[in-house]
Amino acid sequence: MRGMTIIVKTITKLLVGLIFLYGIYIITHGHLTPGGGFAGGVIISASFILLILAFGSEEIKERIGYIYSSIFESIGGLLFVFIALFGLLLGSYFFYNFLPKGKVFMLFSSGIIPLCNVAIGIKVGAGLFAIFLAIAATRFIMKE
Amino acid sequence: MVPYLCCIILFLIGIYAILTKRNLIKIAIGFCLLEYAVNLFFALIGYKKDALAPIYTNVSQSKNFVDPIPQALVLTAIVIGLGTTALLLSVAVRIYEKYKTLDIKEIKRLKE
Amino acid sequence: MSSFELLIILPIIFGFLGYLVSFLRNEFYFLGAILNFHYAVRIFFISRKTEVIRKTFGIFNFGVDKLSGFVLLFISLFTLLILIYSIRYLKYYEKKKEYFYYLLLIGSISCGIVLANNIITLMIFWGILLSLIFGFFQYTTKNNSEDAFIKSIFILGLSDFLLILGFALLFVSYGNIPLNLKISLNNNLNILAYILITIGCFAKAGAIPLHSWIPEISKVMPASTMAFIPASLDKLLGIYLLLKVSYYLFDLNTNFTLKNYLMIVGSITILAAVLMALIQKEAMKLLSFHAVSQVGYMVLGIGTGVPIGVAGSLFHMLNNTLYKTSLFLTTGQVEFWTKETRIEKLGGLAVNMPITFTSFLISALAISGIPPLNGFFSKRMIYQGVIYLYKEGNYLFLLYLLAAMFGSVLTLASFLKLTHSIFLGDRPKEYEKIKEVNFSLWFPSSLLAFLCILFGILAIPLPLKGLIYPSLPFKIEEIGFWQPTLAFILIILGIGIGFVIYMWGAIQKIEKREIFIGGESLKEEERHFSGDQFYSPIKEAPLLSKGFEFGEEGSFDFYNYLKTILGTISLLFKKVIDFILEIIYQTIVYFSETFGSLLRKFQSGILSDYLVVIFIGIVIILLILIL
Amino acid sequence: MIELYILLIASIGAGIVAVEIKDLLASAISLGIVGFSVAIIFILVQAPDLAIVQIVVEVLTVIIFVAVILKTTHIDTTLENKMEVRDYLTKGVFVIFGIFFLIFSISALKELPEFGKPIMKIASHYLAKGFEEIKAANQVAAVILDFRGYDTLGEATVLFTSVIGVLTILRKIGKKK
Repeated sequence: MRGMTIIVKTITKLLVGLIFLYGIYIITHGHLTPGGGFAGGVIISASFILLILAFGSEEIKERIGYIYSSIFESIGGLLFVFIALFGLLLGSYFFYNFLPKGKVFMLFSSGIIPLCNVAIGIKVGAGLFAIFLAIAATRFIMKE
Repeated sequence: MVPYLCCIILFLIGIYAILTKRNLIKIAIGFCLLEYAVNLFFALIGYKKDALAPIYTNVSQSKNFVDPIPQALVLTAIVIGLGTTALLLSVAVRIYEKYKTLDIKEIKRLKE
Repeated sequence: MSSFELLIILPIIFGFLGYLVSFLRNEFYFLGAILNFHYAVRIFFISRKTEVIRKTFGIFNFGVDKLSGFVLLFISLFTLLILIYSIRYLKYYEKKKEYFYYLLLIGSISCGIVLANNIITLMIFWGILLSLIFGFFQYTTKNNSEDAFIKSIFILGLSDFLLILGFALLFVSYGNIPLNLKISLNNNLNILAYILITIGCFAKAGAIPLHSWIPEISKVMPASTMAFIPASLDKLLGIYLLLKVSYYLFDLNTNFTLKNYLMIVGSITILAAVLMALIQKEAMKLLSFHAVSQVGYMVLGIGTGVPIGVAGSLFHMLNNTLYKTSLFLTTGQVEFWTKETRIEKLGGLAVNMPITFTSFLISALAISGIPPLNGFFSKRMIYQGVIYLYKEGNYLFLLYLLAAMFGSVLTLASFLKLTHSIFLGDRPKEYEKIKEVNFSLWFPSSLLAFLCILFGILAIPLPLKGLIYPSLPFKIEEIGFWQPTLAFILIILGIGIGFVIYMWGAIQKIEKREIFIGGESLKEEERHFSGDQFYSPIKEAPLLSKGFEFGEEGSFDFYNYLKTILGTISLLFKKVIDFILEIIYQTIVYFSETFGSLLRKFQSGILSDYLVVIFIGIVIILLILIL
Repeated sequence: MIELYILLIASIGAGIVAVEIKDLLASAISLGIVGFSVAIIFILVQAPDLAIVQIVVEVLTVIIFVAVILKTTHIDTTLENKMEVRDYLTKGVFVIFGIFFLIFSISALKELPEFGKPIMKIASHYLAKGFEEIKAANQVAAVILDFRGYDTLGEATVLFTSVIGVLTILRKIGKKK
């Protein structure tokens, strides 16, 4: 995939870290402010997509991207399930909120919700990025 | 009731696209419209007049919130809608690669 | 264990032992038959003294009254005699092991039938007997006998099915009733059941039109089988059951039409069978037609409903088993040496086999109704019964009487032919060295012939007062005047005078001349004159010839008609069902093709078409929800 | 709430355009208009979580659509074709269905509580408990991840499956090269 003009590249260089950070913020503060795992994950994937769109990519990199994004998606999904299973192990039921609840409006509060948000954020971000890679980077074998 | 009816009209537009359009991408657009209509409908159901978003803040002590449950349901549905649309489009891409067209009748003809 | 079970079980056990142990086989079989006979005699004497004895085993109920005791005795006697006869007669027969076992089984099961005292027992034993008879036929038939075998199985099976159906009808309406209720025959169900049962009895005894299996199997079965199954056992059982059903289970006197039905069947049987017998050229077949003909007398006698007629019928059944068995056995003795039953090939054997000839002659005279032998007496009683119908106002009696008397005359005629052809006349050269048969062969037939004479001369004191009259449920009044002993003395006197005249003639020298025919002298061997052409003019008589033609072709054979009808029906059904199936098939094909092509149009592979179908469905659902 | 109605009508118009326009790129953009209108409506109905997700997802959707359209073709040639009987049939069925659906939904919507006045029977319970027991400020997050964790797990599975589907369908080409 070809890259874009230098203006776009420059702006992207400036913005992409902020977008990524914003995504992380949305994820980690999911239980306090609007947003959460889903929103943050989509924002993170958007930052990566922005990179790819602005700078273009080569096939090898895309393949590596495939692999990593699939791995991360799997990690996110497994993490989510493991958190739920820990509830089953420590407490009594699946998705038991086993961590101490803490105080309201603090970052470390409300038990497992931030952890779940992180897991879902990883999963959604990696998954959507993989989808984008797959669709945007597909090359046709034109048959005559 | 008027906002609900608008949702339903949006829904019907999606169905119209799915039913009568012969282009695969148009059909995908129809599916997207359906999804939006349903999401919107859910969000509107949960709306409460003069209420706040269901988020407690340090500032206001108000407890007059809109219904959080439809929002929770829709939140996941939006992301999934993207996934399913992507799946649909990937199928369309594959079909275009093979038949060089997105017209479903043409595809049918070529298949035979 | 009372003698009831022993009577039935012991022959089975001993037969099985004989079947297993090869070196004592004949002894075991003989022992079984002897024990059976022994217990039968005991039961007979018990039944004479006491009124009725009953025994119940579950649903089975056995009982003996005077009638069944008497029949039981003779069944055992015949089993024993036939066993003695066939041990020698079938010495070289391959399957004699099974043959004797089946013989004993049939004897004991027949005893069971006679002892049966309720419907279920009778039905079960009758069914067992049927299957045993099938087995028996299977082991006795010679080669190339599938047709006869199938025919007999078909007729017996079908009629026994009808009989059991009749009993089943009774069972449904009355329950498991004993056989001595005297139910009156005036509702349709009872009449139907009665007719069904009589059909079974007719086939067993061999009345027209269910007789045709007897002549058919006579061609392929050994003489001992013929003497056992159609001649003695089936007559005893069939007529016993008919009598039992007519006067114990039902009361025939309550239905005038059914009486006539029985008498018409009897008369036709007498005449038709004897006419057929007249023209036969094969000894066994001729005898088997007589076996059919004599049944007619018994059915006629039972049908009269007059005490003397019924008694005569019972007596005739007894006599018939005696002389008919004897006739079959003696013919079998002849066949034993000559290997021949076609009467044109036989002749002049009286000199070689005097004992056989004597037995045969006595039996033949008895069957023809020559006084003072037993056949005459029983026929006379039946005539009396028929004549008595006049008093009841049944003017058809004249026809019945005519048929019975004419049948008797024709019987005599046909036996003249048979006796002449086998024992008298010229003897073919190859039979000159034939000797008399063994003791075990001639003993049964001679005993039976002796009984014929005994029952003839001492008819009133011995068989009638001793056996027949006590067996029947009504009081018998003698009609007319007949002194058998006196008649015997007179006849002996007549024979003496005749002998004197014969001797007078024999003293004179007989002139022997050469025989000329057409100007040429015949040689010794050409002079053999067979009796097979006797009565051939009858065959060509203008009215009868057609009948005989039909008879020979099997037109009077119920079986053939049934076979044809069934074949036609099956063909028809095949065609009709084929046609219907074809139509149904075509319709289904048409509809499925139409529907399929319609569906194929929807199966376009285009998304919107499927969605159209789905949305039409949704519209329908919405309609239902709205309305 | 006049904005709400304007946005709804705008989204309906954009939807019609998206469906009917010949240029597929334009229809993808129109779809984007619908999506963003929906996002703004989410803000209006006090659903900021949804709005955030909807905006970002809409961006991604448009990107994916554009990517696909660029890879295939951007003219909808099917619109030029003559109408066949089948098309009339489908349109007729749609009209019938639409009428029935409208009638049915109107009669069904009458049963619903009036717009802006939800019953919130379970929601009040959740709202109370989510703050006091789970100590979560964002009640939507509390509902998603605590009260209704199972739902979220299921939806995550669906997403996972669709991602796997996309990868499987499209990866084969890369392998062939």
